[in-house]
Amino acid sequence: MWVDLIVIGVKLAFGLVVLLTTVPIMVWVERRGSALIQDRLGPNRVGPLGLFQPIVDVVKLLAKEVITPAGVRPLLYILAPAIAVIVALSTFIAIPIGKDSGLELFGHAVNGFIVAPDLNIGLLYVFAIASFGVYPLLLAGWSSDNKYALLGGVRASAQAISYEIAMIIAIVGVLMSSGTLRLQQIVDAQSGVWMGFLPHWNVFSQPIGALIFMVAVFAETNRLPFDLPEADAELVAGYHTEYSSIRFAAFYMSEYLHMTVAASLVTVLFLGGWNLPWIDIPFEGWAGVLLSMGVFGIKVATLLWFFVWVRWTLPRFRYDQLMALGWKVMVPLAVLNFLWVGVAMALGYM
Amino acid sequence: MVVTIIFLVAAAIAVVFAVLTVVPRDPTKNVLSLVIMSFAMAAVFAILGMDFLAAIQIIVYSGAVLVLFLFVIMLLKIRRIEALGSGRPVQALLGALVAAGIGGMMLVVAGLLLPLQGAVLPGAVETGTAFPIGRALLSTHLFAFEFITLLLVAAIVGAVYLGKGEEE
Amino acid sequence: MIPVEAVPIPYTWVLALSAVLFAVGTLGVLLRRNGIAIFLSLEIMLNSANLAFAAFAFRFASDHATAAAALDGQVFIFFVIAVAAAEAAVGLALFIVLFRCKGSIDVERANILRW
Amino acid sequence: MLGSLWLIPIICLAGAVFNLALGIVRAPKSAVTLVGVGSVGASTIATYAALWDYLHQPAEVIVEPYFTWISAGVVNVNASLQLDPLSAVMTAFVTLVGFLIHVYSIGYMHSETDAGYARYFAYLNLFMFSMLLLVLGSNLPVMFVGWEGVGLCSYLLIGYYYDKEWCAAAGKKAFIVNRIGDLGFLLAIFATIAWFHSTEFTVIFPAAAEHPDQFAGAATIIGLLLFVGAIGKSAQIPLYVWLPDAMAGPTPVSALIHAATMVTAGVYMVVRANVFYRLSPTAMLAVAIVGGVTAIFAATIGLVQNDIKKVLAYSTVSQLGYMFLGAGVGAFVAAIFHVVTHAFFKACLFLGSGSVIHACGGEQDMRTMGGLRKHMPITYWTFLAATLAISGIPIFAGFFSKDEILAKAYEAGAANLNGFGATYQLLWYLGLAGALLTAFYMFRVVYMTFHGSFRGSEETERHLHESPPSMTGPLVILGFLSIVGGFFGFPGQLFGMSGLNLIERFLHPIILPIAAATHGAAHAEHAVGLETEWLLVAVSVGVAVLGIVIARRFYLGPKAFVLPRRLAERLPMVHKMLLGKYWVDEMYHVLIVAPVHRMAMICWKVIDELIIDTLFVNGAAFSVELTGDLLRFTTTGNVRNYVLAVALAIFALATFLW
Repeated sequence: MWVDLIVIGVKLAFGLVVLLTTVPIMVWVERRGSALIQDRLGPNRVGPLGLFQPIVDVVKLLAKEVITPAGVRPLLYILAPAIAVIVALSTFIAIPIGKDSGLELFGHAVNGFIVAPDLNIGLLYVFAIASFGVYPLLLAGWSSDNKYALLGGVRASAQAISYEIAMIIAIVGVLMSSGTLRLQQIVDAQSGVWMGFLPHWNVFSQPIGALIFMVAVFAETNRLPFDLPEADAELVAGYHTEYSSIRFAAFYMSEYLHMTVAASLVTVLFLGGWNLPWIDIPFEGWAGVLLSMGVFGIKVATLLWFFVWVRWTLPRFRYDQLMALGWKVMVPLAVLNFLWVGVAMALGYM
Repeated sequence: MVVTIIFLVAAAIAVVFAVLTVVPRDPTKNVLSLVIMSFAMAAVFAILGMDFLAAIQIIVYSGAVLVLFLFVIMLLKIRRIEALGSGRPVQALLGALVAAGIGGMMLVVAGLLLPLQGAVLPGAVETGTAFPIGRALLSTHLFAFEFITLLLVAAIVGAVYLGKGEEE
Repeated sequence: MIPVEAVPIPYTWVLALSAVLFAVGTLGVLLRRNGIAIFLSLEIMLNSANLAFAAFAFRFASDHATAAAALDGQVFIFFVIAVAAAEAAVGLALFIVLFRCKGSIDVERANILRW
Repeated sequence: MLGSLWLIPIICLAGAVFNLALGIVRAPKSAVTLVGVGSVGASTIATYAALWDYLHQPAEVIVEPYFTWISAGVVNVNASLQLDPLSAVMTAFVTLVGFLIHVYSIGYMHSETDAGYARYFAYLNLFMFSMLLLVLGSNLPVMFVGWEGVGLCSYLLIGYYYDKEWCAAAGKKAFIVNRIGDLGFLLAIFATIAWFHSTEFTVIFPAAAEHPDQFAGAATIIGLLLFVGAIGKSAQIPLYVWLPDAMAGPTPVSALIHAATMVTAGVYMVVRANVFYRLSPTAMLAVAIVGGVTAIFAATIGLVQNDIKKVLAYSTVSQLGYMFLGAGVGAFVAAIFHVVTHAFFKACLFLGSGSVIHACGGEQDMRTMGGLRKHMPITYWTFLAATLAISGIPIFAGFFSKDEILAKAYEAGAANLNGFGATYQLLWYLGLAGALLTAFYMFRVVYMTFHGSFRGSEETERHLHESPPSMTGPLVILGFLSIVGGFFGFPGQLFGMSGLNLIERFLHPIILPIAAATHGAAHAEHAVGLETEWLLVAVSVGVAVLGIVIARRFYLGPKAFVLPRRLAERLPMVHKMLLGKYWVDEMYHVLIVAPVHRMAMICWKVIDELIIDTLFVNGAAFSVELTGDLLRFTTTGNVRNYVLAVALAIFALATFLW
């Protein structure tokens, strides 16, 4: 009993650390990456290659005065950034970041560092929590008593709900081909080879679904080209205009946490998780677990770089274009993917 | 024991936040209270072994319906609403009495059912996961399932039409 | 997840919770004037009804003979949730229209359909 | 043709439908003539073909069921036709006379509009269909359909000139008076079903004949009810009033429907149901009394009428009375025989009168006629032949039939039939008096119309002409039949050769033998000696000649019209009474029409307008309105009130169901 709790606590701590560590790294990658793309240097004074820059930033943000503007709704104003971080962290606990190969520690199953390893409704859980991601935006916008913030919040909610539909329909294809909601089994279903020469990853068998999911993920995480809730050219800073100090830091952090979770999810659902292309490895023992986590990490890192790359490459959509894309292009395409998977399954290709 | 405590906590949260949904005069708080109540409901579902419904409850209620509520509140800029029971006192008094009456009646029914069966110790019938429910939806309840889709389409069309307004 | 076999909760507790929630919801529907608040109270009532379904589904799940009924109960909850979603969409659209016409969503202001 | 008897009426129905369509498209008269006359002609040919077959096969009764019409409980009514001696005789003369009158109509109606012409022939064809259904039907309901059909056609054709109000009124009168009789017929059908569980002739009559004791009461009731129907259709006292008014229709219609065929349907029915009457002395006596009284009653009215068609109408009523007298004394064959001969000579008379009216430009008053003999010889001679026939002059058709009826009436009295001998004796005297009057008024018509000098305007005199061949042709044929038609029923027994009476022999099978003689109402055959019979012949001929002589005295020669005028002055009351037709119409108006009218007014004003309309209908509406006025205050328009009401209702319901 107690050991169980300790194990769970350790795993939670591990996940927290891993996740939180990605944030400063991502900040650095983003800044250096944008500099690279824009043909400039970027942060380079603090530490080698400016590697310590994020740490300095964090210190700065924590040390600043916490300003609560007049006219805000205090409870909601304070709750909003907290919820943002909580949601991002909660989502992550169900995502398998490595193979669960029956490892034991002190006579207890540790399930490969996954907190809730075998949730029978795993995918639904992830989406249930992720669907909460819109609340902090809305609440921040509303409680700030600022028209830019409000507009950002309203945009965020409409955008999130619209793209969630296409995203979930795209997921249905994955669910059909793997026949389960358990994320580990979804990954396992992607091992091996498809059509004789392609890795059996969903990104190959359901390219449309993968594309839609990716686009929807951009929209859900409010990243360019869909960062309309923030849209600094129009709305100053969108929903977090009135935030400063650690509360702003929380929003800032949650954005990168969301990105990481989203990248992990794409990896699990479409990129075959920890499966290597063309190579079947049993991933047994501690070494296997670590290897699987390594493979998973590489894929996630690649995706994160892709996020950065896209952000500094594409311009922002107009709001009506965003909605038109979401409802008139994404949803029909998602249904098309759904149909394709159904037909392919019926014909035995999947 | 642990489960019972969790259940009681969830129930208490549900009741408290249901009241908080009804009473406060700030609509945003009302909605957020309902979000939390909805979470408590999901917890109760999960305790009762209905995992699928727990997830659906959160996805649909918290993730979509209540976001819509918030959205509308922000769109209409409703900052403050009237106090509970304002208006005609007769309406308020009768309403409170009837609500109490109906609730009391249901409670009495629950109390009457209590001696019939004590603590339920369910067998190993797994009904709460996605698989059996999906099977039931697409076999026994197929017609209702398809009909619900029709209803949703109608609701979408209706909402779009209403929201579009008069301007052409 | 908590294993199904070890839930030592009488289903009447769930029923009682449902009753309390229903009373609260009814109170809100009857005493509120603001359309959205009424709607929220209505959602509480729907949830309480779902809970009653869940209570009996839980009770019937204890027996193989009545497992089908337990499943039916859960399917019904699913349908109620779907209907609630549809209702929310249309209802909120209606309130937006009402707001456009009256400048308020106080349901007592929408009373021109009378004798 | 046997086996497809249905063709006989159906051809006529098809003709009617076709003619209606032709009338709608305003087809020319030639097409209507072709269809209208052609269909009846085809039907006539079919009839005679069927009769030919019938006479060359052994069966006496042929029933052809086509389909089940009504099936309810024990009652099973087939749509079926029947050919037996009685219907054979009826069909034969109906189609023949009908065809002749159709031909006659071509000439008589040629001045109508195209649509009116088509309508006329459509109705006439429909009448033929109904009449044939009536006589061919093998059970009471099918017969009833024909019965109602001829009634309908009678109504339609009497009101043919519907733009004249008195014509329409006459049509309505005929229809309504007939309804009274039809009710009797309908009740008779129900009574038959109640007693016999069947309406087939081939079932009920043998059943009654075999068990006379069992069905004696039924026979009385059914017989009387059927006779009520016959009274209406055949214009007997007290329902005869419609027939004189029915002369408002075109003259060929009067000839066909109101003289030759339809009005004899009652006689046909009574003869058809002879078993019942022979089982029931009461019913038989009722038939005899009504017939005998009607015969003399109508004849007296006919004495003073000046309208040529009215005279003929009352004559028809009178002759129908003779037929019923015959049936009433048990001379059923004689009654049918008189139906046939009467059809010939009365059709001839009517058509002749039509020819006269045609020549006089529509004038019907005999006082403005006279001397037409030289203008229209064919009409005159045929009319004279028919008049001699109706008067009962030997060798002419009417002599044989009427004389036989009178002889049978005398026999009934002498043989004390059913114990009512004195009554029958009285009826014979009445019949004899009627014969005298018949001869008188018929020759009055002849003398006033064809002899003397013309008394109308010169304009009319210049237009006097003989009718076209389409009219004179039928006249000649019918006149010939009026002369020779009687030989079918030559009274051979007078010469000891009863085999010569063809019609008696042919129709004998329809007089079913009654099993036990307990109700021995059989006709009093050979109750009187041969000498007495000869004496009766002599008496009736003498009476007829006397009538002719008186008429000659009254209406011919230099002193014409003087004697009758003096007689009228001498007996003003009697003359007025006859001229006023005994004021029967006025009496009916006071006794029946006016009270019914007043009752209808009460029903309309008090029951309908006050009680139903005001109190019930408007009252109900008002109470609903009032309730609504009060209840609408609950419609506050406030949703919260509604929700509260719903919640309260739920609470109340839950409490109630606790």
